Amino acid sequence: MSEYLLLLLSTALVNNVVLVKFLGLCPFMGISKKMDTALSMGLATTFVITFTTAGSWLLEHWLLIPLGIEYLRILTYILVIAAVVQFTEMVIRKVSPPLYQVLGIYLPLITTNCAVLGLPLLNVQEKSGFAVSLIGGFGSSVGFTLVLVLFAGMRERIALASVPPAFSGAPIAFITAGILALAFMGFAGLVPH
Amino acid sequence: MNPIAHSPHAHAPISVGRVMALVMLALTPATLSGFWLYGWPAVNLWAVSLLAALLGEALVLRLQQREIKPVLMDGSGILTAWLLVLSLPPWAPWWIAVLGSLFAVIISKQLYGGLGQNPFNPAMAARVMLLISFPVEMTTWTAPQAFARAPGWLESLSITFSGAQVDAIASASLLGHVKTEFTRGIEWQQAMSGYHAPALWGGGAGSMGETAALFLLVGGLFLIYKRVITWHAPAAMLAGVVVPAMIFSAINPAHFAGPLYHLLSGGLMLGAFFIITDPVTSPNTGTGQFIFGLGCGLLTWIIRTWGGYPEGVAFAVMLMNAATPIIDHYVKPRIYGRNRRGVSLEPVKKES
Amino acid sequence: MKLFKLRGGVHPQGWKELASEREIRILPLPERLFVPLQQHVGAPAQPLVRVGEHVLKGQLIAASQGFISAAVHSPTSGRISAIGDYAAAHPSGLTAPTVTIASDGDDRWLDTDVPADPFLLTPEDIAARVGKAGIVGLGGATFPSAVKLNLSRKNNVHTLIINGGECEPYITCDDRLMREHASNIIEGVRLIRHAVGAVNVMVGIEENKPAALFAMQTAAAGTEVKVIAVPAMYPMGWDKQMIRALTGREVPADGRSADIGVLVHNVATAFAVRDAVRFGRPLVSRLVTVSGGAVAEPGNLMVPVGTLVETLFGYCGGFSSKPARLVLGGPMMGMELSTINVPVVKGTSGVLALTKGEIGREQASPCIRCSSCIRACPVGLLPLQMAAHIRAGDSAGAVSQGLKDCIACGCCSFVCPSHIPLVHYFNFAKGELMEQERGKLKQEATKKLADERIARIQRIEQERQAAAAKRKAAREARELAAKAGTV
Amino acid sequence: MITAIASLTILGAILGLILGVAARVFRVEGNALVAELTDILPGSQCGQCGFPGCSGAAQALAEGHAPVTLCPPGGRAVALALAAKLGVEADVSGVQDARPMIAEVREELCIGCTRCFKVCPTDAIMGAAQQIHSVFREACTACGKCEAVCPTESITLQPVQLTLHAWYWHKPVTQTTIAA
Repeated sequence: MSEYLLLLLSTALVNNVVLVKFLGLCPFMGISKKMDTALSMGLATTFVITFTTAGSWLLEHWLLIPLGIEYLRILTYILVIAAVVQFTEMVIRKVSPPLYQVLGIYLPLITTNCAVLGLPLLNVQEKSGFAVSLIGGFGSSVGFTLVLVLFAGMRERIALASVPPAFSGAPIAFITAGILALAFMGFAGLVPH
Repeated sequence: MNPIAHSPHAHAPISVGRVMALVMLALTPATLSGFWLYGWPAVNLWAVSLLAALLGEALVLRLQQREIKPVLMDGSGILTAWLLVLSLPPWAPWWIAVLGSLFAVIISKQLYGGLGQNPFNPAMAARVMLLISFPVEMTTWTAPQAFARAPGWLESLSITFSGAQVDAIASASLLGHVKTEFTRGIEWQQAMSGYHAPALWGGGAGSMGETAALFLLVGGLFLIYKRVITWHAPAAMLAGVVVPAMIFSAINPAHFAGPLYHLLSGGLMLGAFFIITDPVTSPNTGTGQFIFGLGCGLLTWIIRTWGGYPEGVAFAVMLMNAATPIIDHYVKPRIYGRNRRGVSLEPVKKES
Repeated sequence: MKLFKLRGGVHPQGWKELASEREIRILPLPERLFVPLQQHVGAPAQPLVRVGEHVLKGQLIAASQGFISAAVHSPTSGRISAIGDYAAAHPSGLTAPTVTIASDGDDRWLDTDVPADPFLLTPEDIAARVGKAGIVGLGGATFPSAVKLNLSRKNNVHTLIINGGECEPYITCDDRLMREHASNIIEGVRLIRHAVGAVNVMVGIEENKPAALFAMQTAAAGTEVKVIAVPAMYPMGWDKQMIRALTGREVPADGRSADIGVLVHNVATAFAVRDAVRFGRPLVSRLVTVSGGAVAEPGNLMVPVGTLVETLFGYCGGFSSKPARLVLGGPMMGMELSTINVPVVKGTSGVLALTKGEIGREQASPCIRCSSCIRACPVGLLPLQMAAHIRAGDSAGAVSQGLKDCIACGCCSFVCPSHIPLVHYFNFAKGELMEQERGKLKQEATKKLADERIARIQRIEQERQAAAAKRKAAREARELAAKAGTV
Repeated sequence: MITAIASLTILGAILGLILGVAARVFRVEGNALVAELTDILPGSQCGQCGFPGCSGAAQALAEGHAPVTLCPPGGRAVALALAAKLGVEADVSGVQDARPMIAEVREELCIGCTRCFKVCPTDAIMGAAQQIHSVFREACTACGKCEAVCPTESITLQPVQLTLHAWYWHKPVTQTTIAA
């Protein structure tokens, strides 16, 4: 049990998918202007990542390996991801049209969030079991949501600051992300491998 | 003719400059004790750091064609550099101080628009940057020695400016030593043999601001008395470290250090009274500051106990800085005539 | 009596000693009086007199129009010399419709209807008399008092609070009024109580006015009126703060004090109510404090409405030094005047001539988020956040932080170490939002008009087409018939 | 080879089936955006944006052919409302709120030709043939159509006089705003 807790902690904080592994930077920059939107995006991504890590593990072990067609891995993974994202999009459009408006292009773009494809591939590489894949995926996406919301909060504040014109907008956001990554290095070594 | 001024036409006798001056005054005893313990190299480092901060700020303002004088005069740049230098190894080479000061005032402050607009505490951001970029220079500590036995002024120049290796005892800070020993599986009693327990007036090796817990405490209480800061954040941060330390050392005294050790070592006192009380990067309300301080304390203790770095104050402060907007978002005062969620109260029906 | 906990607030230097020991003096009648038609919240009054007409003191010169409005009376006897725009007591320096009266020096009252015993009048009658007398809230809000009385009666108000929390620095007119006319005020209070049928009556007076407290307590002895000392702090005179201190209740943000069964009136209003009901005398003069470091002889003057501020300073010995700022009202919420040629109105509690040292404001510097303003705000707002949003051009964001609950008391600006004009930001944003609101209303109205016009044009077009079709059909039928006829 | 093709086909079919079902369950009714955008626009059909009336402009906005800053009479407020509705970032700094204007008739020049009366989109002009026209202040949107058709330049747009009621404080000027 404590091993899974540590795994959760490790994937969420110590090996944070955005700030340490530098995956999923596109939505991290794109959907972090408002805290509420960031939270919604984080939850949508959490949903997608958790489902795709589980789905792709099943695909890997029940289809690709038995049939010896591992070379189709990326193709099939993308298929699963695209389907889950489509599904999420439909649900959000139905349940919350304003959120659908606000997330806009970034909602279908969850498909191309490299964290979504990257995590199942990493799981394959590390030969993780089903539970580890699932918890790792969930932990990573929680980490993603956490930094997305933290970052959105800071950007809301920076939006009110009189940042020099040369740095306003994306540049100052990148600098902030960099300093935030420095702070996250404090978690280094917290979970022994 | 002057434009018509808006009310109020009266003002409390207070200004930003006065606030900054009070904070500097409160820092003075600890700084002087640091000077006394580490001698001329510490003085040099302090001076270089402040100078770099002022020049760096002036340069950036110049590039933006903004007025320089009022910004330099508000004292915030000096205070930042001062806090940074208190958290550096006192015999560190000059470029460490310069780099740190410039990073603090330029990247983590002026790029965000200057005073009041930076999300991260500039001094702590600079310290973390230095620690990660120059781990050797940042962890080479010098054992304190009375001013009299310390190197002379000329010799000190060579220590600060040309990185002369001195035969003065380079030693690990207590936090670093204990961490190494714990990692090797050595128990508390044994790890502490040959080391003094941390003292109120500062006995062990460390940065200038680490060693003088007593003076920092006095300075902090002075600020609370002067109403420059409130008790919420410092008390919460100390509690955030002491409470878990007490619980864990009671359960397993061999592998967890006690509360007093945590309280008196490292940058905790400096952090609790001078760093996390920085109004710019901490939450607005008393409750928010309490949560913020508690988070800083807990994270400090977690990083000290389980993390890869021996000291966690700077990281903890920065992580909680990042969480500050969210704390402010959720912790707000209740508005008159509304409930906590901002909904208007219900009219009351006539009773009699 | 147990008082309830308050929050926020500040303790500015009082400066009350400048005028608090000066007895009330009656200002000699000025030659000309400039009476604005709108001295209250609501719709402006409609003038009833013509230029050249002779009027008596207390004669109605402009009638209240609309539900929330107040009548205006002549403050002296004389001839109407002009009706038109005159400089208003307002920071904009704009003009307002004003009736100018040249005094005839007699100061002759109109014959009025005086009831034998005002306590035998019906509550409705008292409210009607208060309305007829043009009384408005004299604490500064200038809300028509009769409207408040009627609303309170309908809402079954059980508690009447009389506000003696004169918390603005310098201003001592209510203090002096309570010391010198305590029994008259108490009679006014009892008349108001009679008019609304309240059970509890409390007068809240700040504890820094012991003489006023003593006088009022003495006058109230043996009546149902309780006089209670409340802590001296700013803004104690904010009616909702007074309600919280005395009852522990808060007025709902979307409601008014009547919703919790409370009515609040100022002591000076109670005094005016007594004059109006007992003697039938409308509100034509008020007590004004003339003070400030630059005034030679500060004092408290009984002044006819419409007197120029200039006259007041002149009567108080002029300026002892060059004033850095002239303020109408108190220093915390009053407004700077660009000229002293503006008239005193019903809501004017004081005129101040301040020296630079008294103002103590410096150039604004950046906000350091010290949150002094949050601690000082009596409402529980986040002034620094709201100002940051407004500065970045996001007034709507400030509204979501509670801008509309701001009472512009000035506590935040007062304590700000960066000397940021926070309240100025808020009033700018409120004005901007009001303008947008007005624009939106107009847009909706014009959109409706445009839609109606389009519908009308379509209808006409349809009718025209229908008529054309009908004609065509008739013609074809005719042609057919003609064809058939030839065959 | 065959396994690969078969497995991909089957996988695709299954996922497609799931999505198909989901699309039915979570179906949303058509796009109400154009109607909502039309509601935001002033609705005086003045045509200053270059589109045929406000509904034309709304159509163009919904399809992304027009910037949210297209409406001069609407000014900043409308631009901001449109941006919020469309979920786009808008630079409204360039949009100056036009100084409020109103049409005024100079009676000595008016010949009572009723041309302005006919073009006014909000029926803000009163009058009949051979009578001097006048403007309903409340209804005038300052679209300028009347000014364009007036043969004698009798009707012109004039700035609205600032009243005590409409006045409000200017935005405070501080050092930081100067610098920014």
